[in-house]
Amino acid sequence: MSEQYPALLVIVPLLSALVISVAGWVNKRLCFPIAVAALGVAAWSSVGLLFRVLDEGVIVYKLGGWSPPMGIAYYIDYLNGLVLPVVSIVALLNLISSKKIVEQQFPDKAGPFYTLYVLMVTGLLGIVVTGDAFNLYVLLEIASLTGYGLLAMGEERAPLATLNYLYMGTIGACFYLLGIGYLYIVTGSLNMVDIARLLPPLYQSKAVLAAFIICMVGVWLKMAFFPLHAWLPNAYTYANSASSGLIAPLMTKVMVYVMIRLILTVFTPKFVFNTLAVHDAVVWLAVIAIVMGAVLALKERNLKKMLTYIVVAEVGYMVGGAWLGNRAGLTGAVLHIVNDALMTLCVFLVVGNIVYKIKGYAFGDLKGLFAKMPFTMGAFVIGALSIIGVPPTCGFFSKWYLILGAIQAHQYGFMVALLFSSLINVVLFFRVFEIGFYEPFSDHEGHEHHPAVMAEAPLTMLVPLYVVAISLILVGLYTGDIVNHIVQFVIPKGFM
Amino acid sequence: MKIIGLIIVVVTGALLIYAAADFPAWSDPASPASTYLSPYFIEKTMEETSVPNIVTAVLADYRGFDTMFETTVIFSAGVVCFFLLRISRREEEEPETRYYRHVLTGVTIQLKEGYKIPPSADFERIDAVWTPPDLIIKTGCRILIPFIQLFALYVIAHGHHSPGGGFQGGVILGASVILFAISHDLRTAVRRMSEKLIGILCAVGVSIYAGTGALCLLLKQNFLDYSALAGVLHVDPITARSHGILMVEIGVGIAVLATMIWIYNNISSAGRYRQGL
Amino acid sequence: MDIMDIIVLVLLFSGLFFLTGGAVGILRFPDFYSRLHPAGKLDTLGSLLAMTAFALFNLHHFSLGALLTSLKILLIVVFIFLASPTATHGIVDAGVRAGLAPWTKGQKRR
Amino acid sequence: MTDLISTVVAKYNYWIYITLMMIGLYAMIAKNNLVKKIVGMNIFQTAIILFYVSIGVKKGATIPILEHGHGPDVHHVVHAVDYINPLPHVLMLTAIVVGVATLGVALALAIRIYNNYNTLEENEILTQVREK
Repeated sequence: MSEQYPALLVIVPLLSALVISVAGWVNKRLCFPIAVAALGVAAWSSVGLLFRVLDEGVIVYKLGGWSPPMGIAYYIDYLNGLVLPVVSIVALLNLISSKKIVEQQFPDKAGPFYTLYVLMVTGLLGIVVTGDAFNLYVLLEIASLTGYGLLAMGEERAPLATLNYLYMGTIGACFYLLGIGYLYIVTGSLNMVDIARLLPPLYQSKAVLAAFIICMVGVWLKMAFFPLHAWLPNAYTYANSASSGLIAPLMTKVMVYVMIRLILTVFTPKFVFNTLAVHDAVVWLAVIAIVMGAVLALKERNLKKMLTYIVVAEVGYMVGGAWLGNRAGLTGAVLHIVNDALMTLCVFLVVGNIVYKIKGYAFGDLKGLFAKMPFTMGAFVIGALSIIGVPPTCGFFSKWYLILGAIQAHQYGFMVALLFSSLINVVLFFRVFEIGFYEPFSDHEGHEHHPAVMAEAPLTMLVPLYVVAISLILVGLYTGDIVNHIVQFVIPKGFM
Repeated sequence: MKIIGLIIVVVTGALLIYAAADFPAWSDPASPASTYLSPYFIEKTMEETSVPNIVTAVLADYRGFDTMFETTVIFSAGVVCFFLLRISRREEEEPETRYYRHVLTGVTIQLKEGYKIPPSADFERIDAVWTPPDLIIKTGCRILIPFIQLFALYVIAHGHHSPGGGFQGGVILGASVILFAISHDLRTAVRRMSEKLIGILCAVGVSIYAGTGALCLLLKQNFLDYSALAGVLHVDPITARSHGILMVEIGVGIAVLATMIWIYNNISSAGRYRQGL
Repeated sequence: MDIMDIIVLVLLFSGLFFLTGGAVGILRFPDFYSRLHPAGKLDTLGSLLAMTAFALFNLHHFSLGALLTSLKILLIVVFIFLASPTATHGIVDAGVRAGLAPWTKGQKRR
Repeated sequence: MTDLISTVVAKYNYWIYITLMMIGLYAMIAKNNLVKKIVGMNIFQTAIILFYVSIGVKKGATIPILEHGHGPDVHHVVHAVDYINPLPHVLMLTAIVVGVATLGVALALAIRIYNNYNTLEENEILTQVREK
């Protein structure tokens, strides 16, 4: 059975989504267990795949039995072998936590919600696993469309924010499609490995250059890289916490993965770093992204929105790391995909718990929260320390590699930006801690200060939160193993 | 905003025009796109899948995996529209005055809140703003709809030999039902084809596609490798591919049919399932 | 130039004449209802004539296949004859139900 | 000069798609009405479809449906030059479907917004948001 893991990984969630949608009409209580089982199978097969990749190297799975480039094939190498378990496990943990939120916020629509949730995870897993450039576009659209649906279900402003996201997302996806079209017109192929094989004689072609620029702009739009980030904060802030807990950790990270995949596999580092040689400019863009993300986060008086700006800054870390063009930088970027997915999940789960209990996430609502929800806030501290980059949490190690890469590439601006944003993160999170710890709890209505009563979130929300929080430390402790056994094989030969 | 837009447009347009300099000329038979993969498809399709319509064969077999997700895209659009717009039954069924019409006499009855008439053939529930459907439109559509549906089934079934297939046929089929909803009213259309039925049909359509693929998986071949169905269908592997394509096209047709109606119902009534926005 | 060609040309050009008239009418008439008038009538007649011309032209080299094709074209004619006026009527009906008042002399163009 | 003109004429499909695409992009960025933006988005997507379909065209070739007789004995020799490239058509079928799906979702969102604010003009909505 294990040779069918690549298919199962995507097919089981897809079929389960269909079953969930039928179950939504028959018996709503069945939806949640089916969703958990589906994502459980997906997580199981993704971990199985990772171990197979570690044993055997690159796995090729031919869909429909047609060999590439005629048909579509899956390629699982070290890069997506690492990203796949992260996507499926993050989605599974957030799913478990979302049960109570769905029951509280839209109990009637549990069926369509879980259908869309599982479909979105299908799309994300498919994006990561596929080896066909056009197939990636189709899956990207599945992930985006379901994402729009999930994000629009929230506060009053959510539909408008999501419509703006839809405009931007559609432009991004269309640009990607157009870039693939340009590659198709000059090579005649759609398979990533095949395109990379056919490209070298065409490196000087204007069409390939344009294809690269268009693809990159499209992907940057989707991942909210700084000047193109305008849709992200509102869309994530006003959504319900079950959806933002899925989309905030995964969507941007998966798009960073797509960017790295395009650089490494499709256009090859030789073209990107030697022929094109614009990486310095992109790193400077990343510097601006990090600084602006941090500064804009500083301005916010609202926990969830502050976190969304931190997401924008983190995207800058990863883009910058990938474009440094050396071994340490790329290692840092790949490692940061894993770490940032977990860190963002951790803090967004905390926000979900807070919203579930307090029904608000402005700074004013956080007063006395350490007394009221000690366990939630405990996990928040771990997540915050990881985002700041305090050892032994995992955030420290990826930042370490990024800084190392910056120094090797003589990109001191990037290094300074990383340190600056760490400092800003310290300010941001300690401000939250201060409000939560020292200011007494007060009701929305009355001003009378009464001793806070402990009112912790239910266990189904706390358990996933603690799994993530502990994994933050574990991933940090085992960073060396991850780098030695997986990440170092991601980096192509000839990289500095 | 207008100036920023203009600048972006000019820059992007300049980039695209710059890139077009290296493109092959229009309809150039020697362009890479026409010489790399397409000769293989054109020359081998008949031998390998026994489907004369190459587009259908590439769509549902060589790149069948894309098409499965394409169907899923439609399905998810339907679910999203339902998820966002449908007003939940609890909010909708709050005490309101109900209107019924006695079909034979055309008398309208107004019932105070809480009362209802059990479903019967004599009475139909109507909206407060109900007006009788126009006779000309009703008759015109009644004549046309059967032919439209017949044509749609032809398009689905003849996808192998002529332009057509599941998507096109499904859309025409869906359009015929939407035409019915326009010519009468939404309540009548929903009574003929209930929301639950549509919702389940959407999922069933996509499941036929994915299920065919999964069946191949169970028969010890790769996902969507229809030649695995040869043993089940008692034909040779190449004909099995042709039959497999027909199966998935039917699945696509059902999914598209149901989703089109679902999206129309939700959008045209803003999720209230009554007439008008 | 035999008699068939002349009939085809006459039909085609009269069809085009009516279609052009319809297009001018849509642009020139003052309001919603009156604009639908040329759209419904002239376009239907114009496409009927043009389609009939196609069907006849197709019969030039007479064979069973050509006859079938011509019959298919005539089926399209029947379809347009049914659908186009019904659709126009439906649009007008929707306008009346939505409460749009018709244009009267002396008012501004809408 | 004649060189330039012949290049321009030989690649006219690209100029058309670029123009259409830029019209769509401009509408998406600069228009104030949300539905006009959606219309712009559709033009944008259609331009890309036009681009892909125009790649598939081959001079002197016909649609990619093979002529075939009935029965197993009839075999025609198929030459690749006689039929146009089928792949862009397949890809664009997918892109059209994606476009329709996106349009549906966008309209659903626009209806939600209209229900909330009673207008579709973006600046009016933003004023309402600020007032709250």
